[in-house]
Amino acid sequence: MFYRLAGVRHTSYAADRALWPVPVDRWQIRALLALAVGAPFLLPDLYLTSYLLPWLVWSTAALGLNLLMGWAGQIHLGYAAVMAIGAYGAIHAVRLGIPFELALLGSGLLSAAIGLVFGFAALRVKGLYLAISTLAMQYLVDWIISHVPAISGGSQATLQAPAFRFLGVPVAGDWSRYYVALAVCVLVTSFLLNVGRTSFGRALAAVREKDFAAAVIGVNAFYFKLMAFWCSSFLGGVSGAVLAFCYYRAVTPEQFNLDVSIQAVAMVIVGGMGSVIGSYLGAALVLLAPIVLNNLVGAFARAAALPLHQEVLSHIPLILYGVLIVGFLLFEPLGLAKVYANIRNYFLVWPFRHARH
Amino acid sequence: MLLDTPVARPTRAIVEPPPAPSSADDTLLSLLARNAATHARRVALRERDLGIWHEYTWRDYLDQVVALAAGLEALGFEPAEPMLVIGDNRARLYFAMLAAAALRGVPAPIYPEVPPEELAHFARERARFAIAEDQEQVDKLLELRARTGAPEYIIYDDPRGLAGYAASGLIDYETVVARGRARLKADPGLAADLIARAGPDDGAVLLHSSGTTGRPKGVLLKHRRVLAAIRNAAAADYFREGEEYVAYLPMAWIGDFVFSVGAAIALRFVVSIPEGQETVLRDLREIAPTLYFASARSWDNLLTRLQVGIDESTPLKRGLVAFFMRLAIDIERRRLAGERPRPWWNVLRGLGELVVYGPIKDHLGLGRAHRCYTAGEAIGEDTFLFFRALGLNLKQFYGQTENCALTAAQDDARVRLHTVGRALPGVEIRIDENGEVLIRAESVFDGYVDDPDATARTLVDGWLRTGDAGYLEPDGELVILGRVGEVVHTSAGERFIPNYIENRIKFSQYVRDVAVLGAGRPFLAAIVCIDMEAVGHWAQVRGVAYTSYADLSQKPEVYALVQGVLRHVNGVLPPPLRLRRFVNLHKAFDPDDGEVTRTRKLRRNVIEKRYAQIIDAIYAGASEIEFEARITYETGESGVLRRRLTIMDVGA
Amino acid sequence: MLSLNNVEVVYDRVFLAIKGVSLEVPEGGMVALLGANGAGKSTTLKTISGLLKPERGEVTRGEVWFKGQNIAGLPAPERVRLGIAHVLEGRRVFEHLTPDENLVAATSMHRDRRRIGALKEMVYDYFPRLKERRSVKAGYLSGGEQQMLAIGRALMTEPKLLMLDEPSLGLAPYLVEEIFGIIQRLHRDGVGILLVEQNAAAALDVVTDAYLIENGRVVMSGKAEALKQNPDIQEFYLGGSGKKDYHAVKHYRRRKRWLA
Amino acid sequence: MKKVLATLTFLAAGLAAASPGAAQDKTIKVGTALDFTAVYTFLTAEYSQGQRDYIALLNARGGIKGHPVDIMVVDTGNQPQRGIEAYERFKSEGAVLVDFLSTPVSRAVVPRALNDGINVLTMFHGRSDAADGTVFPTIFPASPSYWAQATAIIKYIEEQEKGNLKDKKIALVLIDSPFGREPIPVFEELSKRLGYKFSAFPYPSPGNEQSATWTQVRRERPDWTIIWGAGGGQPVSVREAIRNGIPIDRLASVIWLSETDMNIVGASQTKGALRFEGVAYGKDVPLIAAIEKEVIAKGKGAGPAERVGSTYYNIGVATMAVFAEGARLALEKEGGPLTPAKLKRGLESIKDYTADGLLPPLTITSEDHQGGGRGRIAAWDGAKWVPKTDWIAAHQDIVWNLIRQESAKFKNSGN
Repeated sequence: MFYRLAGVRHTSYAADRALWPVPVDRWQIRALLALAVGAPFLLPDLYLTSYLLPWLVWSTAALGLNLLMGWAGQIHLGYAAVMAIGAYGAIHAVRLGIPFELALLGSGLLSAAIGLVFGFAALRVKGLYLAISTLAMQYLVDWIISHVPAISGGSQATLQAPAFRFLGVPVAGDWSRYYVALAVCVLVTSFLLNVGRTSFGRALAAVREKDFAAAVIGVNAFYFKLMAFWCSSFLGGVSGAVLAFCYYRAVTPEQFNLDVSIQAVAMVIVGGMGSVIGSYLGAALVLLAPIVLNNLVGAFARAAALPLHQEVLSHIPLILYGVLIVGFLLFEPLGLAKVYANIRNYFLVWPFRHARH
Repeated sequence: MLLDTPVARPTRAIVEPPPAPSSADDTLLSLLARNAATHARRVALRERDLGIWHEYTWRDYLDQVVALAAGLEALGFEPAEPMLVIGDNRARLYFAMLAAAALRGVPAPIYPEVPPEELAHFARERARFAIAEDQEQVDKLLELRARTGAPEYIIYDDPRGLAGYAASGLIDYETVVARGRARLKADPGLAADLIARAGPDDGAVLLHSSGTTGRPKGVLLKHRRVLAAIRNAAAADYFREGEEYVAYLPMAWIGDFVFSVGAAIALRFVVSIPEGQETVLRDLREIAPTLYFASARSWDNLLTRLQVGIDESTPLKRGLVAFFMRLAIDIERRRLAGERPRPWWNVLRGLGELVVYGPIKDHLGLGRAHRCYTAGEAIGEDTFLFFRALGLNLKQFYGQTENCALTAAQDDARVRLHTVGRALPGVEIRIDENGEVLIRAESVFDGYVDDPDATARTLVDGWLRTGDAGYLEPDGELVILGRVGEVVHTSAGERFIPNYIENRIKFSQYVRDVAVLGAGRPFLAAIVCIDMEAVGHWAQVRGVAYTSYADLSQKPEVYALVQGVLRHVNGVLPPPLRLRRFVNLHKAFDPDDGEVTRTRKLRRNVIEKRYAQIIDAIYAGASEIEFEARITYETGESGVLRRRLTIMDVGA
Repeated sequence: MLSLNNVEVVYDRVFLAIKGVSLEVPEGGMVALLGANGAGKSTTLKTISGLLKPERGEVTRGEVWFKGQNIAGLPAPERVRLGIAHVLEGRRVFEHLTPDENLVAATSMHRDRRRIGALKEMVYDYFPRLKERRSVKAGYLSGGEQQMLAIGRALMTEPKLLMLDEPSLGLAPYLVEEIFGIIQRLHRDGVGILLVEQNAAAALDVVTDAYLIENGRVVMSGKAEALKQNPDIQEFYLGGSGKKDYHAVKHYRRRKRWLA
Repeated sequence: MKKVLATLTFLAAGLAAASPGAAQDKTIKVGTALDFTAVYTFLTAEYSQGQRDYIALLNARGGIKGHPVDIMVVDTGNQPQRGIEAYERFKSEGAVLVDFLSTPVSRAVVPRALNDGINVLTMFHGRSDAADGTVFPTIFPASPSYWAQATAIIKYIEEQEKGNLKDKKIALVLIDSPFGREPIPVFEELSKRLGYKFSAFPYPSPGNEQSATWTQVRRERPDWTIIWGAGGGQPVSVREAIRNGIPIDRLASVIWLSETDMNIVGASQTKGALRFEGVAYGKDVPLIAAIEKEVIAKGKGAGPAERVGSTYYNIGVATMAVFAEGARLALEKEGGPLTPAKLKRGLESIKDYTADGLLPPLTITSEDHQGGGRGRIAAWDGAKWVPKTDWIAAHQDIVWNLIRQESAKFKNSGN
């Protein structure tokens, strides 16, 4: 209904490979960007700081993990550890007086380096074995962080994020933190949107589909798997740093434990492997659904004056959350991105049923 | 930077004072040169190749034409010489037409599907030069040369498969252009000379009238004629400057020449050429033309496709489409009946535009089509109303090759189903005592090539005898009834025009083609070719299993369906002219079999001869017939198929 | 025995794969389904064997009748029990099992050991080559042997209708001959055969009837003999009228007319 | 399509329902975002019930100086991001005090709370160094820190050993987490001062499996064994201690050992086990008796009546009692409406407050947010906890050294 394709044509192959050849998609992106930039003016601080901001940061993180899982087809159960390395790395770096921008890059590189070491070890194995190897990384990093006071910040195991400046502007209020997170998110998103269009992205896809088939078309599977680990870890580190600086403002080991790794994996799977928009949707569902459901059930219980104990009331959202995730995956095993694609297709072929090609 | 994806944006019609399209001294070449001078960098032609639209500006256009002309001249091309142009629409074929015209020669486009032996009819002018699209056409021309000795030079566009050919005179387009460029470089005055050489009274194109009965006749149209026709049409606001147009109609058809070359140059259209015939519909959507022209037949097919598609759709979408289309058709019907627009029409139409009309038009690629035309034969009421209801300003016009296709046209204020509009400015229309439509205009041609008898019969006292029967309504609107020569009598002496009845039958989406029989016979009968898509879908919905076209056509359910269609038509016919019997043919009529012309007009003599067995059986009262069908394949081979066909009474 | 009535299959909710496909395999008949790549042949077979679901396909219209029962709603294993066996394209043998184990794996519905033994012997009787290599890992078998194993595995379910998807794909001509010979033998032994083939020449030599499918629609059907004579089939599927000069391959834009 | 629309409406409704309403009357708002569903489940239900019952009592008695109190309760599942969301929501609702009863969540919220000036009550959890009111102006542990608990336990042992700990072996069996490791410096420091031999035995989190650790403990043959864990690990520790022949009356625990844990292991088997107690146990406390009479008996209780008087219930009551006392003092001194800043000053003027015998005398100043660090040692008698000592505080010099050391680190690290 909304999609108008007439008049969309290309006079070069470069144009043919445009990200959004469909005008409606372009408008949608513009509108979303405008909304994102205008959000601080439009949203109460509550929603900005405790919904939108963490959503953006987690979407960034999910994109990084999705690069590895969705694009390159490798599982990673220790992604929170990667983020932790970035978070701690960046905080220590800024405390040492390194500018935030460099610290951000540095934290990414640190995560990438450590991630790569594990990648090396892990990539001799595949599938479930890889899952276990990455799990080991999670445990190891967790252990090191909580047992080395120099990293974790002493017996209280909390490290404050120091004050910092971004591109010369002091980042102090909710707004400025939000914009930093948005900027990183937009950058990472553009990177991932374009990955599929580069030879790197195509090599990853080949490796994902069948690594030995990739080898016979000249794609060095091992190298690209490592590259995927490297890139993904870099993005994980950066998003971990942003999470620490812009959202938590203080890091503790619990913020990056195994649960969080599982959540990140859930974001990717529920969102849709190899999908940019899926990473956003997955992050939204996994991160925000418990909160929204909690408030919803609470409000409902209050309104209906349900004679339920708080303990029971607290568990209902969890049950609903579980049902929601299982429901979505049953309804569409390819994730929310596919749900979105289905809706888009529904309107793309409107008022017909089938695509005619 | 992310957002600013470099996708071609719609070329906007530039608002400028409407230019005088041309003057009496102009030629297509002088106008082309004018465009290249005033709008050098504006896109003139777009050609889709391997998925990408390659663009030619007006300067490129002129540059190609001039270089090719210079090259052709170097090969020995002489004034007044015909040049065969054979193939699907391609930019270089258009360039070649203009290059030939620049050398005061006559480009003669030919339908690309013409089989080799038929080619000889078209090529009796013994052209020494030909340009061919691809290997297939080159092979045909070589075969023609083996038979007749001409053409001497065959220039080809697409070199695929031609590398190993050793035939003399077979030249790559590029080579000719390169030779031309070398000449142009050596002689700085040559370009201007080539542009100025042709005069208004030189031939612009040599076309062949469709010829439902005999051989096609050569129609030579001069620059003066073509440009006059376009001036007339532009004066009636029929074309505007800078339209987006898709050149997909056969180049050998007058419609294509007038739109894609004549009007395109005179009024600076952007002409887009689809990748191939298979991709026309998709390419059309990529272009989204502002001016669209299709035969009544195509509009019918389009409607059938849409209806099948909507039928297959989900209930919600189907329901919405049904609701809004019914509404729009109702509004359109009232509007055509002269009712004053009501405010709520606009509200509902606005909503419908968003939900139904807009998306459908978008799918068709007609979202921006401000001018939609049909001509050639009567359009069905359902089809006409449907597309007008969608919001397409679909209008009919009337014309013939001999008058550069532009004789009469409907204007916005007087759109009616049964008329073809009023005479264009500069065109006089008269109905003679026999009811034949006569035309006088500057755009009328000067005579058939090498056929003084036919010319004498057609051009009488400065009037063109069209051969169409019709009348003028009091307000000057022209109504066409059929071909004068097509009025026939049953053995009982009942007078009828088969074409008129056929058109009524073809208004049904289930009927693709039909031949009405009855001349010299006791009653009327019909040979029906079903529409595979519409009937196939109809069968599918009803659970009627079928495999092929032949199988489907002989299903009793399908017979019943066709019977219903014929009974409906019988309802509006006087009793003696009602159809009594019919047969569903196992195949569709095909130009390759000679049953219809390339423009899909019935060739009755061929049908009567080929299906004599069936026709005899119909009139002998048989209820089925074992029929041996001869089929000609495009390779020229032929085969025989044995078929058992049912013959059925239409009944009441 | 089997009849498809106006089947329409849509993939992923929007992509129409086949439309209005009707075909029939009579009791003990031998029918071929011909067509180019992507014409919808495999989709048709999957519709019959019930394998559309994993590929996000869905039968949106039409019926599939097998032995007087509409099986459109049945899950794949049910259909195997009714006697429909589908030999997938690309063989898909269990590579890490031996041929013996492969065959036994297909007998989950039998509990009777002796019966299994007899069936196995029957398969080895059809394919003596397999018997020789019965305890080698199937992954190490040659392409032809794997194809035989795939067919043999299908036979273990005692099918009444055996559907073969491109059995000649990638096999040497003498192997194609051997496999087609076995298919013919199976047919003589009373198994109904529905054969999907691109190798029209080989297929039309063994079957009695054939359907030609193009763009998801059946465009031609009839006796194999008649189809073999059809110039369109000859041109597009039988490689022209016998002799082919590859130096003179024409780049013509072909219009197919499918007159039958 | 319909499904998607339904989902969207659902989500929209969720956001709308959750949007803050602005209520600016005399009502004092307190936000408690607790972990009902993940790690702290062993105490949250009772704790929250105690808090709400006490607020009910307050409101039944006409509120704090005529100001009714509204306590908001929400689940965080121990997830920092949900805690932050709850915190921001409480903030927008105008809460003057928040409580998270979760160390990770409290830690995540502390920087925000310090920034916003909203009071965070972290009784018996959270950062120990927050006792330094100069560095953490709005964080109120208002209870003996883990360091203070360690000193109190050692003090008790010292008394039992007649003041001589020379060559005594004291073992600490701890969960291997920052919480478990937190008291180690205190024990080490005291071992230098008192001469006992100290050794630490960590077991892996979450503590369902400790047998390997306890085998080592048995080999060490400690005179006293201190267990430092929480939740599910605690009964496991007690059971392992018994199995490994550790004398039960020489086994002492950090505050997180409740009657439930004892019943799990076996009420009579565990007779004699010791624990640190920061809040009085049982229904005999006057304040708890008052709640029973004025709230529970009238059917206004927030949960099952049998929980009243339990360890964690009483802790819950204690938290709100401290808050109420602070609020009362603030309103008395500065009048309404109560703002976070006023409440802070109110809390900092609490002096020798015992909540009718529920608490050790509590005195909070702007420097000392710990409140004196007093507690007592209680022993399990097979049916209830019996105090073995008076409210005591010991070696506060060591405690405050650590507090200052850590708070200085915090101060240097950020903002």
